[in-house]
Amino acid sequence: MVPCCPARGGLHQTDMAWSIHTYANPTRFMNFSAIVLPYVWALAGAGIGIGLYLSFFVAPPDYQQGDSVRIMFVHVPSAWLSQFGYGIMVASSIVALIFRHPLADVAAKSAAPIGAVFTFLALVAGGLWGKPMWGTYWVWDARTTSTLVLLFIYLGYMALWATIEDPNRAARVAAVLAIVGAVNLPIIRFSVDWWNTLHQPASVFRLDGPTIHSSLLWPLFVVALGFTFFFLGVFMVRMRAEILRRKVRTLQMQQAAG
Amino acid sequence: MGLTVTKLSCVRGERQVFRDLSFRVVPGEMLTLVGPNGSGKSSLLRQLAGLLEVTDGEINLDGASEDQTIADVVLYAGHLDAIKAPLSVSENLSFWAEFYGVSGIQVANALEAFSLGHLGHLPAGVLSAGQKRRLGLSRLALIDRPLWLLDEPTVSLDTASIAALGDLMRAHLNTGGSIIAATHVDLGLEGTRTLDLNSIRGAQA
Amino acid sequence: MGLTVTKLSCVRGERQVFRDLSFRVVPGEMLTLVGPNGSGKSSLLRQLAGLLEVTDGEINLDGASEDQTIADVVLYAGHLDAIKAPLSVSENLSFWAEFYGVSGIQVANALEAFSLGHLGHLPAGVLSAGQKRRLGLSRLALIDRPLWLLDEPTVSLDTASIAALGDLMRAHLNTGGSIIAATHVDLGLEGTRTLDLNSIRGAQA
Amino acid sequence: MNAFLSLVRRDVRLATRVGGGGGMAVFFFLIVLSIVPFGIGPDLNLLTRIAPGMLWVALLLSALLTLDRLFQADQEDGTLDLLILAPQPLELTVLAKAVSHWLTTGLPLVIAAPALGLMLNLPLEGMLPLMGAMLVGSPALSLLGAVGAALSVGVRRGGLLISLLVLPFYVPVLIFGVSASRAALVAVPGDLGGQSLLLLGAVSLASLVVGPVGGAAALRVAIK
Amino acid sequence: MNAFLSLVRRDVRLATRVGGGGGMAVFFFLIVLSIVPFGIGPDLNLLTRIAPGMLWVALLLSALLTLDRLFQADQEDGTLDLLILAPQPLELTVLAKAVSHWLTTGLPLVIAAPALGLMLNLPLEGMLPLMGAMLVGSPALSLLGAVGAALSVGVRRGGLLISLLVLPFYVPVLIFGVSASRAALVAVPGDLGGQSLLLLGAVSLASLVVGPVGGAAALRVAIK
Amino acid sequence: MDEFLNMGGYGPYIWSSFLIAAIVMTGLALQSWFDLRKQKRLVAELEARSPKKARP
Ligand code: HEM
Ligand SMILES: Nc1ncnc2c1ncn2[C@@H]1O[C@H](COP(=O)(O)OP(=O)(O)OP(=O)(O)O)[C@@H](O)[C@H]1O
Ligand SMILES: Nc1ncnc2c1ncn2[C@@H]1O[C@H](COP(=O)(O)OP(=O)(O)OP(=O)(O)O)[C@@H](O)[C@H]1O
Ligand SMILES: [Mg+2]
Ligand SMILES: [Mg+2]
Repeated sequence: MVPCCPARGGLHQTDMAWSIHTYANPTRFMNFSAIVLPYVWALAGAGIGIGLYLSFFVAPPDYQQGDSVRIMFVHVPSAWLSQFGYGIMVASSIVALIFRHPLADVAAKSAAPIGAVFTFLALVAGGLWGKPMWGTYWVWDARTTSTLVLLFIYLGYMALWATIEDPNRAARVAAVLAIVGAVNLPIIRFSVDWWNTLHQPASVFRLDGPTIHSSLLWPLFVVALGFTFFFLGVFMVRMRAEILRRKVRTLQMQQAAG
Repeated sequence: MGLTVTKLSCVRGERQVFRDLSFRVVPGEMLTLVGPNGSGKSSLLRQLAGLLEVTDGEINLDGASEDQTIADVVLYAGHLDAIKAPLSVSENLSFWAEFYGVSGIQVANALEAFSLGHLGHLPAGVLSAGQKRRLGLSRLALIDRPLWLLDEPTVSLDTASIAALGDLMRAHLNTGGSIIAATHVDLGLEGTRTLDLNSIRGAQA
Repeated sequence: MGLTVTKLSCVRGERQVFRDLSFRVVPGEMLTLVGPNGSGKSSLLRQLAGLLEVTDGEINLDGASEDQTIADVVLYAGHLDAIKAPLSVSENLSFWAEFYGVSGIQVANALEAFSLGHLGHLPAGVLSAGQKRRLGLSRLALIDRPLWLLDEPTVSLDTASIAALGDLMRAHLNTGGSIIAATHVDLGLEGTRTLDLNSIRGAQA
Repeated sequence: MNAFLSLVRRDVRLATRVGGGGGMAVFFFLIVLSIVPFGIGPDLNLLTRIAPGMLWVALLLSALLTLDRLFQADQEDGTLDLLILAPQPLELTVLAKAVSHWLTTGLPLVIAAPALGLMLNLPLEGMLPLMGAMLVGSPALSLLGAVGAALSVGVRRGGLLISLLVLPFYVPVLIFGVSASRAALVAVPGDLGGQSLLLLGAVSLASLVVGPVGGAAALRVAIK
Repeated sequence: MNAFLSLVRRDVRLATRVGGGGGMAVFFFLIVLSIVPFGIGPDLNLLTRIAPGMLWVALLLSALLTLDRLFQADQEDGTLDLLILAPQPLELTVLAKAVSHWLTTGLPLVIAAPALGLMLNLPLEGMLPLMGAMLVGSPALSLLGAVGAALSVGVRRGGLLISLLVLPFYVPVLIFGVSASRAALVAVPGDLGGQSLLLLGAVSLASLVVGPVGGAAALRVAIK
Repeated sequence: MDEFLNMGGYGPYIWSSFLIAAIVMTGLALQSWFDLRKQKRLVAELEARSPKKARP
């Protein structure tokens, strides 16, 4: 009986390790995502559809900005999701570096282009909003600048992935970049805020939270929810593609060796 | 310094190079890695040095104190010579002496071990292929580490230099050091064990 | 293609490497350059290829037509393999085929000459040292030039590849080609002449 | 010709594999352009005023940053020796290298210029002339750059050295290029834009000769 | 400490041997500065107005141009393996590389700044604050740059990639740097220059940690 | 209808922002989906070429 115990302990341990790996298991994820994806798409469609209806036919024009306020329904969810995407990237990168979670680097890589797209949309919609409101498509102020920098970090991150041949190496290196980038993000935002007050105090327009009327707030939340599900849907599709891409690589390599 | 390797595996670029490799090297012993091109000799040496990820398995130092890591006992000489062309021959070696905390007095001796003394003031960039290699190898005579990992050390060396290298290795083994060397040519050292990576691979297939 | 060298001298970095070197190589013949590190083997080969200035003396092609220069008859394989890591193995070789005006059909054969066929689509950067060398040497099987200049071609090669290289060289000699090769190891080719650069230097000193 | 094209193809492929090819150049361009406002302040009027100049300076810099490896990479891995020994005249080889450099840096920037111009608030109707001027002028950057890259072959840390060698030769391109773009964008009276464009074309044509011939000569000297 | 100093000494010596060390950086700087007037036109008022920004942008660019080889050169010749295996902690090694990078690019530019400022018609009394700001801010460029250089080790044509990775992180340095210099030079009311200088110092201090730690982490994962 | 499209004079800005968002988001979704399909096809091809050469 006695020699059995350590062996059991050992077994138990490997059991646990194994169970961690099963949830992280790409095959499990493939199965899980195949089931969930249709619902995610449906929720995304519903959210965006209803949100669009609400934002065009229910939400009133803003008393100051008139109808132009409707750009908010593209701009603000995109801006939120641009940061949400970076959050996912950083979290996955940490997990990838520390726990060697097999799915984590796939997740980090897949989140980047989506985050970049939403950053881009936030910039474009903001610019289109800026023309009627500020009289110009682009100003160099706090939010715009920090959002632009975020886009650059996304682009740098994607460039790093694209440049390094071996996916395992690319994953580790890119994870370091994502994490270092996260350290800098608040600094960038803070600094730019400060910078703005020096050079462009007049032209900056800001609509503070409380001034958004609930008749605008509601549709905004619905659209944002729809966008979020859209994000998740694309995210899963990209992860699936990425997992398969690695399988392809492995198969090619094996056939080369064999 | 001894070394025990247990069930070591190596995956590079998603391809399994070798698997379940186990061996021991005791102090005063030399292990020669042989095998055809691509069998994983260089990869194994880099894993041992901690310069390449260990996919699976373990590498343990025998008789190392608690806080000693592999980096503290190993001297690695790879395919590349780690030489800066614009610096002179002796400046190159002096830097490594300082960086590894060796007294600068040793530099001249180390150069002499590979008959490079008279070239000391030349910029390393003008050395011939074999002279560069010798300059790289002279670190072996400079830095005192119990475990040497050598990747094809004889490449480009002439006969005299191969003999000099042989002497150096013999002396190292005699003082209780150990050596793991990958090579396609016979180094002429007596009493070395050979590990054929190809047979390992054969076993795995 | 034959080659006559008359009173060739080489000065590198203001230092005389060799002087008054004269020799002939006739078609079908191989000349092996030997000598200790730094005796000027690589320098001589680069001079013959036209890649290094000739300080003094002459290099003449025997039996070349008027408008043929050395660059038209020579195939040079130096210390470096001229391989692009991001391109695949066969892309690397295909490029040289196109650039030297060789039909692309030959590429597969050339790869097979050094048993690289199964690695064709791998990026060349993941090759081992010896595999890289073999890819570099496979140009010898690809491009048809009468005069080969080889600088330590066997470096990093395993036994099988050395044999393959030997076969290739033998075939080249049999079809009337000539070879000048610098090496520290015996290639096992019968009937080759040896030029010891050290004795030349000795004579000069 | 086949050899020429195969070299162009290989270099473009290499650039695409390692650096995403033209995409990387456009990214860099974008970043330089957007970093300038951080430097000189967010005054949009000022930015618009100096925009054509900035576009050209950024074009220059991204050409410079990539010139570094044009021959250096080939020299370090032994490819250069074989390129020199090949049947194709060295002048054509240099031309092929310059062409592939242009295809992966100059051309993408020309294509991306309108988008970047918008960021700088340039008027829409000036975009086509701007692109024209960049299209005519940018080949000169690659061709002249090839001479500098060839001269500094074998010198480590060539990056800065090349800049020093090449920048003086870039000055005419810059002057005519900016003046051609500015005339189109800011509507200078008179026909100065057309004249600058002609001069720019002349510079490009001249460098079509100077680049390959000078580059080949420089390589022959540098390698020995 | 000895190992640290010997690495700094070696790298500075290498830079001096191959590229004339700081001299090259100053030359480059000079050329960039003199090319800008060609780009934006010879309006002296305008030039003076954007001078502090230009000085900073040029400082950034010359840091970027040299970052490329920071670890790459060591990796290509096998030195990096030995640096990693040496007894000195890798963080200190990265710090030493960053320090020598700064000594050969940042510091010479700081020293040369007054001369360059004069070229741009900057007022004399602003020179000292300008130098102060550059002195405080430029180390951050080398330190943050080291992370980018480490990340792109082993990637050929790393030059552009490093720019992409590093430039976003340079933005705060640039903003505070320019604002600190401008406050000193153009005499903005209030104590804002001092505040910018403080923030610039904070960024430099932060990168004193981020640089070595991030750089070492990046090297460890990049080498394997 | 015209009034709706006009959006109080802000029509062009509003519609182009929504349009760009629609195009970019659809593009992203489609690109991701095409990529997924391509990878599926590649896996199928490769597995057909080496049947049951399962990874150890
Ligand atoms: C290109 C220009 C613009 C960019 C890059 C930009 C960026 C952003 C970002 C990143 C956010 C999210 C902030 C957060 O919650 O963390 C945001 C929110 C917001 N933006 Fe913009 N914006 C731009 C232009 C505009 C314009 C022109 C307006 C209105 C006239 C505007 C109105 C808003 C509003 C109302 C919010 C949500 C309220 C809030 O969370 O503070 N933005 N923008
Ligand atoms: N670039 C250079 N500049 C100046 N001198 C050089 C240069 N390259 C080589 N030399 C010198 O020329 C001499 C001959 O070098 P070479 O490379 O030809 O020798 P080798 O016989 O090939 O030696 P090895 O067997 O080591 O390859 C050496 O003394 C070397 O120092
Ligand atoms: N950076 C890399 N990425 C992916 N695979 C690699 C890499 N380097 C080497 N390999 C592969 O790993 C295998 C072993 O390579 P390694 O260099 O260890 O062989 P080796 O035994 O040293 O051969 P040689 O005798 O040619 O030096 C080879 O099949 C090679 O293709
Ligand atoms: Mg090897
Ligand atoms: Mg030699």
